Amino acid sequence: MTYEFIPLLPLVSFLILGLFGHWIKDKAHLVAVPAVVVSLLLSLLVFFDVEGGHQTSFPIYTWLTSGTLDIHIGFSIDRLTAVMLLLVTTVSSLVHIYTIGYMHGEPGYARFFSYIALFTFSMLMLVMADNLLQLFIFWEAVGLCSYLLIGHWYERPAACSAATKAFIVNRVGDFGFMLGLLLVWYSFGSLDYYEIFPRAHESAGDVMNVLGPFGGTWDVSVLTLICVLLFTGAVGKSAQVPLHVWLPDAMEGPTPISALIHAATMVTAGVFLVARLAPLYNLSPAAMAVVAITGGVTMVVGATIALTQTDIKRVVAYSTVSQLGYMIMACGLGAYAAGMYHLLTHGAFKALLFLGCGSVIIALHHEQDMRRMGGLKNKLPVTYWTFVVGSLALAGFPLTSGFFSKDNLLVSAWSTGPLGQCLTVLGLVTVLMTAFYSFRLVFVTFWGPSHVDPHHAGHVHEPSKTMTLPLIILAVLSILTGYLGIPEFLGPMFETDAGGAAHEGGAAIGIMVVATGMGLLGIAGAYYVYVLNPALPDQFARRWQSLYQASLNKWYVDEAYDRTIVRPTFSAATELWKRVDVNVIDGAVNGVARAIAWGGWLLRIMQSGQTQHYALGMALGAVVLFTMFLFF
Amino acid sequence: MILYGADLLALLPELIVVVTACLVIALDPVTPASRRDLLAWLSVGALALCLGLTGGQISVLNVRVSAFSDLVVIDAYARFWKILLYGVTGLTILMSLPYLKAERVHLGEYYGFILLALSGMMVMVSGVDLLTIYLGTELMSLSLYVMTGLNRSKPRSLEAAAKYFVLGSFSSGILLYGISLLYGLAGSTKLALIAGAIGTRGADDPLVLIATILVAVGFGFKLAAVPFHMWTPDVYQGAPTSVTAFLAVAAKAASFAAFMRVFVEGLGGLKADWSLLFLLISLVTLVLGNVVAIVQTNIKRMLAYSSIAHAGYALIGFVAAGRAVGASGGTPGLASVMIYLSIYSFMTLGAFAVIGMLRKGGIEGEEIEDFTGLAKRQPLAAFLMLVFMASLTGLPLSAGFIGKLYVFMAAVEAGLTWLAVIALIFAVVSAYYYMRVVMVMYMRDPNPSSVASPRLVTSPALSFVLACAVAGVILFGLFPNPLVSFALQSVLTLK
Amino acid sequence: MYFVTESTARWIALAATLADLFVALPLWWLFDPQASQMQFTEHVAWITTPPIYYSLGLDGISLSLVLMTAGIMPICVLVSWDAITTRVRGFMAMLLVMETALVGVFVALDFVLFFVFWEAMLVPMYLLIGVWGGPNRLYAAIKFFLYTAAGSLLLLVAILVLYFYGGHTFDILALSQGTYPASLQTWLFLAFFAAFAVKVPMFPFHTWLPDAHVEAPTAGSVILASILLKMGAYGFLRLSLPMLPDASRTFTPMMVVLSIIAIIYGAYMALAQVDLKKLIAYSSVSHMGFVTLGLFVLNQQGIEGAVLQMVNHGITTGALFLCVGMIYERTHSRLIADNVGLAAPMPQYATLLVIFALSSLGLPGTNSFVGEFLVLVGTFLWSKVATAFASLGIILAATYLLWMIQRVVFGVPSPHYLPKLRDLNQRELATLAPLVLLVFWIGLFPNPLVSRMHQSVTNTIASMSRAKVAPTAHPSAGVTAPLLADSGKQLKTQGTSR
Amino acid sequence: MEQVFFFYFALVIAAASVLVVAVRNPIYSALALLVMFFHVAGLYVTLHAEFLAAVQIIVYAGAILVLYLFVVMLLNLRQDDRYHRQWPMAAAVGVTLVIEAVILTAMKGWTTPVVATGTETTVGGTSNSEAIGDVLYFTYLFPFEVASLILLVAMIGAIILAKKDLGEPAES
Amino acid sequence: MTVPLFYYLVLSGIVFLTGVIGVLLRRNIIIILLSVELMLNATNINFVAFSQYFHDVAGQVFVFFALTVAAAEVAVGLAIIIALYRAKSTINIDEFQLLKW
Repeated sequence: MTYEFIPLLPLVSFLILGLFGHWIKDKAHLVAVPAVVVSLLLSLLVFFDVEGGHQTSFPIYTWLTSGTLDIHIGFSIDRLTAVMLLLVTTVSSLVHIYTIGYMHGEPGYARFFSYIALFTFSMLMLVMADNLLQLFIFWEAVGLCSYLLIGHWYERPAACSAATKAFIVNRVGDFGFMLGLLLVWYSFGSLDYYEIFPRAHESAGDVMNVLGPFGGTWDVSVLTLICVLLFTGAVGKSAQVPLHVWLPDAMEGPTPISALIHAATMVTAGVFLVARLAPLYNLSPAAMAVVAITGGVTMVVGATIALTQTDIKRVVAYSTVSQLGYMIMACGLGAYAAGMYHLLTHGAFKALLFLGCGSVIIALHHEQDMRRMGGLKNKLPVTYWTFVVGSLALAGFPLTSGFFSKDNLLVSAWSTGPLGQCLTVLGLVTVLMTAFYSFRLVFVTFWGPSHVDPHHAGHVHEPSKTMTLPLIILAVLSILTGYLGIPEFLGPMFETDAGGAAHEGGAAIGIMVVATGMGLLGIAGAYYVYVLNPALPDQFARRWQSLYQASLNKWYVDEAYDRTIVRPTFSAATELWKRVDVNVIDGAVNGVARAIAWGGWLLRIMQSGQTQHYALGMALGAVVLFTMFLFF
Repeated sequence: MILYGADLLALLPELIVVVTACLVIALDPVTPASRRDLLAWLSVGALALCLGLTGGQISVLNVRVSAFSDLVVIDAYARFWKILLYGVTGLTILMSLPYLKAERVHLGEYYGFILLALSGMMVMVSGVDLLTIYLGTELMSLSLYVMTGLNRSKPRSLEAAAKYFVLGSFSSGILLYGISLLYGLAGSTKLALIAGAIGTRGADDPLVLIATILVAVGFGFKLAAVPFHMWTPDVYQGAPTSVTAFLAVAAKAASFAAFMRVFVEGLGGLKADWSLLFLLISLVTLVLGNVVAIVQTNIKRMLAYSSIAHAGYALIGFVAAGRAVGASGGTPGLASVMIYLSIYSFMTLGAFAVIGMLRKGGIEGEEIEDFTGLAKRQPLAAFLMLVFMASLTGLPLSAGFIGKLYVFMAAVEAGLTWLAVIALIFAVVSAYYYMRVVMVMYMRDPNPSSVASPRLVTSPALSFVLACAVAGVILFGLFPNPLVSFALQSVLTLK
Repeated sequence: MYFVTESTARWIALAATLADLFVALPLWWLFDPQASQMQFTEHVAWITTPPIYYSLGLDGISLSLVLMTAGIMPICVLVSWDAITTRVRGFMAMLLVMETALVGVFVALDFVLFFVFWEAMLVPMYLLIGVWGGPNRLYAAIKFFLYTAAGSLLLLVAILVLYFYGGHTFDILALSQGTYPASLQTWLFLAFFAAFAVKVPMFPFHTWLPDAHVEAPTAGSVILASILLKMGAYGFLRLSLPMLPDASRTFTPMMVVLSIIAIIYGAYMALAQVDLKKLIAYSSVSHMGFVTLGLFVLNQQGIEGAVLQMVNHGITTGALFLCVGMIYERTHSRLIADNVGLAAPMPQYATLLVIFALSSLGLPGTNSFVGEFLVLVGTFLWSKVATAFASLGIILAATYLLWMIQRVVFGVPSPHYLPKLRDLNQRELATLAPLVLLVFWIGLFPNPLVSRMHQSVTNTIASMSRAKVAPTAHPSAGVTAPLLADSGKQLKTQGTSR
Repeated sequence: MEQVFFFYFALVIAAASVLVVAVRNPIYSALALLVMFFHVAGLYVTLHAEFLAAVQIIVYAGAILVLYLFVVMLLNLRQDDRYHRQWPMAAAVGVTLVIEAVILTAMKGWTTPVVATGTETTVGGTSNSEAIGDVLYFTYLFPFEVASLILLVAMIGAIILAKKDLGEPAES
Repeated sequence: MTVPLFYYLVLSGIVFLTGVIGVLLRRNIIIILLSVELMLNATNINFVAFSQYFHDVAGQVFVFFALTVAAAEVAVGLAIIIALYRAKSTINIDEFQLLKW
């Protein structure tokens, strides 16, 4: 059966590399690449199979049974899965290939391959899952891979703390996910999609008093609660505000990882989750609104921060945050197909951009600061041109994939009513910013005079074929994905899809025009500011000092968390330990012991060694007994 | 004319003991110092003979035979205690051999006195007339006074003897006064008649109450029950270790035997009163014994307090017998006391045997600190001590647990659960000081700088004693059935 | 024993424990998951009055624990192979005695026998800590001894009381069928609680654990964490729930609250530690909180999760202690600050440590997740808010463990220790490898294990919902009841005064 | 007539006893005890216990007290023998006991004991000493033997304790 | 007219109490022993009185034995006293406190 092999091959390569990597060393790619490429081909088969209308869902083995709880590991293959399979395997194989060159000669070469193989496996299992628990299991598994890969260079303190941060922030999201999961099981008695979705309507009316235990009264629809709780998981995984803080730090990991995990696949799992659970979300407008607004806010925040970052990867990272905001917003507005569509195109061009950054960084010997780049377009032609294509797609330049997907997304959003329209306006503004910062990136990095460290300036050259090839392929894809008709392919998945009503009416045309205009305007602005007169940025920075600082410091979110959560927790822990555990509880225990010993010292004083005291003691004892009998 | 043949036959063991005692004392002057061991072996042989006889009687006459015009009886109850007493006395003699030699007070009379004390105890346990019980007590006590002061070269030994003597005679005076009142009550000193008189006169007679309390005080002294215990630590510490062991084991057992007979057979009608009285006493006893033992540094003194505490535990069983309700009556309680004391005897003897072995330089190493690192130098001895300590704590797989189990079962059955709880809480306290000995032996390393690091004097006899003690502790811990059933059927003759 | 050389002693101990393991393993297949009664029973008279039997038996609950014990002990022997250099004979002897007592506790079907095994492990553990322990071992040892002894002695009284109310028998199964007055059940429950809560340990009674763990030799810590703590939880499950159903229900809120406090509080404590062993010790407090939580939500998922969590905790935390012990053998320091950056010099060790840490923080795909998930499911059926609070523990677990990893595994080692940091040798790998396999086996295929519990857990729950108590349980009850009331007061005061 | 005797003896006995305890000089208190013994003997006579009266005088006054005096002389002790520091407590004990005895008898009242059955030999028929001897050597033979043992113990014990050297050969 | 039994009891009670107080009061062991003798005599008075009252000679026999025991005790006691005096030329009991606590 082809389905099993798709995840199985990466798993096998992971096991081989994990157990014998010690001996395989730098032959690792010979194991990893073929495996994932084959699973890419298999998923292509599956894709066309599904397009032929064949959908299936079947268990593999029973994972756990307890009382009425019955959970099995299984696959469910439908259009959504097929698309995701394709995306994951494609990007993964390209990244595999790219890694050959990028990680060449690294000590952890084999280890790295084993990790990404494990990641690919987990991601595939995630998207193929046919029940929420399996989804959750691999949801955490991909988180683990991300943790391991961010911390790949464990000698770097920054990398380690980034890894830890990523995991813990995700755990916060998963906390909600877990509760949502339990609530689903509680109210549906099952975790399988095909059990839940049909019965979603039945429990549409159910309400639950969430303040009950605290004496208050606040009846919330159970479905809404479920959706919101599950969405917290998505917030964590897809780096939505307020849990977006881990993603930029995650850039400490090797660049291929940023491309694979933190741009194309894992971070989009949140979007996938919402889309996958569309039948539930559709029944809960409130939850939808929450999702949409979260997405909108994230979209804007990400963009504003991206404007001023100087670390080349961080710029791309924040643009990822912002783009994820788009997708989530779309899903929140019910435009699942549009969201997924953008997810796909974004996967292509964002992976491209990251890999481009990667080759720049390699070329400059791990230099990541934009301000020490510039004038690279002649030295790195391939990288440059592919990078430009990626940026155009990101900026939504006409006829690139990004153009179609973003346009489709905004149009569908607009057509969903007032909330959608407000968010659409925000989206249009964000388009402007997006175009601006993406081309700021291009111009500062590749154009203008070179600020490259003179040591390396001499021998900056295009990286090896294994790295440029994926760039070119991805560049092609970031154009091509616009013409594959993904929305039409996904359409049937989401019956209440607003995407259907997208491409007619004046609004659609208007939005398209405005969006394109915004994009072009942004590009032009970037050109004006960073090419024509490079002095301007500093002037702006000086004029709007506070704004500039705020954006540069990512709206001080990290600092806020550090002050309000992290430090208080640790100090509280220490205090609690010193005060309560050592002093109070253990103090009480030792106190009892001391008290008894003290009693011993006291009582032994009676034993004075004076015989007549002893006699007196006896006499007194007798007296006491007499008295006792006298009065009882 | 009455023919005493049968009576003499019944009292053959007593006769043997006494004759041997006189023989030993007579032979002592004519035996050279180097051959004095023979006297010890002679005594042990006599005891073995008695053991055989009394053991034989079990099967022969399983009824209550009264001899010498109902002044003494030979019943299962008495036989239980006698057998126990033979055993512990024999072991004490064997453990005295090397000890006295090391202490340079290896006197032949010593064995004579042990035997005389034993004969006194035998009279106590088989006496059913306050007169015989009193005389037995005195015979025992006088011998013990002398034995305590035996090691005159040590001022402590002498002081202990003086204190023991003064307080002992004081308490026996009190006891005697109580007895005189009981006589005035019943016109006789026979327990049966006293019981009858109490039955007719009822409990709220001033004579009865005063007499009961005075007798209780007198016996409380012998049992080392708080607040009549205060002689115990000093005497136990001062007396030669072998004598201490004899005091702590044999004297206590015999006193308990007589005590229970007097209060059950004689004053049984006053159950309600004395069970309350002894409830109070047992509580105070086990609390004080355990708590004060914690702060001791001298192991003999510590064991003295622990023996006080154990008396408290045994008394719980007795109180339970007094409070007992339902079909089983007081039997389980009384039996539990017998079981507890027999087990207690073995573990205490063993502990004292180990202490007696330990010598620091010329003198006896009796500070707890002297045991430091014993496990390194003498693993076997340390292990034995560990077993005895665990048993004294009452940990399972050792006999101590069985003893506590039965006592507390009796208590719970009598509805004294709260008493059992308190007793167990203080058993935890006791665990502290017992385990401290283990700690010192096993967990502290002997510091090489110490001038005279304690060594062990051992001998075949002593090894035999230890073997018996540890065998008793382990076997009664694993297979208590024989002991339990023996106690249960012996106690039935007590009425 | 004195004719045995030290190396022979090692081999004998290893052989004995392995033999035990190979005797125990077949049970896995011979065990009949459908059978509702005890299996492999043994019933021999021990004491006639009162009737006490040497009666043993296995059910689905004890099966996993017995197997775990049998599996952990050889590892303990192996890990002590080089670590213990003084008085090896004694050490190995103590280990074997421990094994007897521990297995005994899990299979005993007679209450007194249970208590005997329960207490029999005190002295060996006392010696393990006190003789072969760390610098502060004396305090830790005596603290452990008194703490646990105090609890279990109240248990003894409860056993005796039950004897007289339960128809003069010590048969655990028979007693589990009896019905007892509500007030009596309350006091008995408190007495049981005193014994079991200390062993688990539950929140206010946990302070012996860090000391004992820190001072104990590695094998001691492993036994403590893996098996000893389970005795308490097992006691709750095997004794408290079936014998005192009403009281158990009454006390459920208290137990749940205490468990949740333990979960969160333990995690906080772990967060504050600088000593690896202390950190893991407190993490055990937190994890055992999940166990008690699962037990006292009184439903299938919860209890099965709890039992599974016992096994998981045994595997994972045991392994973590093994890891700490191994690094301690190298650097002779348990401080996190001293052992940093182990990934580079000791990759295998680092990998294993990370795996166990992840398992400990309940990563899906590892064993702990299954247990915690089941417990949370069970708790969710009982109270959603409780579940929410309990889940907080999962976040905190991730925090303190990953922070530990970040400091210990990642980074660069201090040059002072670098020469000492050689990677694991064959023996050490042999000790850890089976545990890794178990971690993933249970994590990925928990059903074979869990399905063996179904029947037994169902029985337990069924016996809890048996007929309510009749007014007069037993002839002697009428007499003892009033006295027992104030006995209860005693219990209460004792219980709270500690 | 009897009452007069009784009151005389009782008065002297009580007074003498108090003197025994009260006077500082051991010799004086020994002598006071002597007086007390004589009057107890007298009391015995009034109670038709002639034999005991004789024994009282011979053994107590004649033997025991002389022994005491002998020792006192031997050790020629210091005259100033202060009371023990705890004398207030001792007094308190005494007083309490007296009060309680009074209360007890007051509360419970005094009932003369009934003459119990099964008393062996009556006094008066034969002479007192005859009766005692009769009982002593038949009924109470066993206690008599025990008493002899007690005396044996006392004798040898006294020797062992008071002997100057134990004649213990040095074994080392 | 005879003397009531009660009188004898009161007398013996007084003597006994005096003896007890003497034991508690005096430091000289010899006098303590004398006080004990007082206690024993009080007992004997009881016995004789009762035996007269019951016309039962057993009481007198008991006195006889008590007397014997008293004699024995005196022997042992004086021996101890002499030994004590040899060791620590005093017989004030309160000066012997090597053993305490």
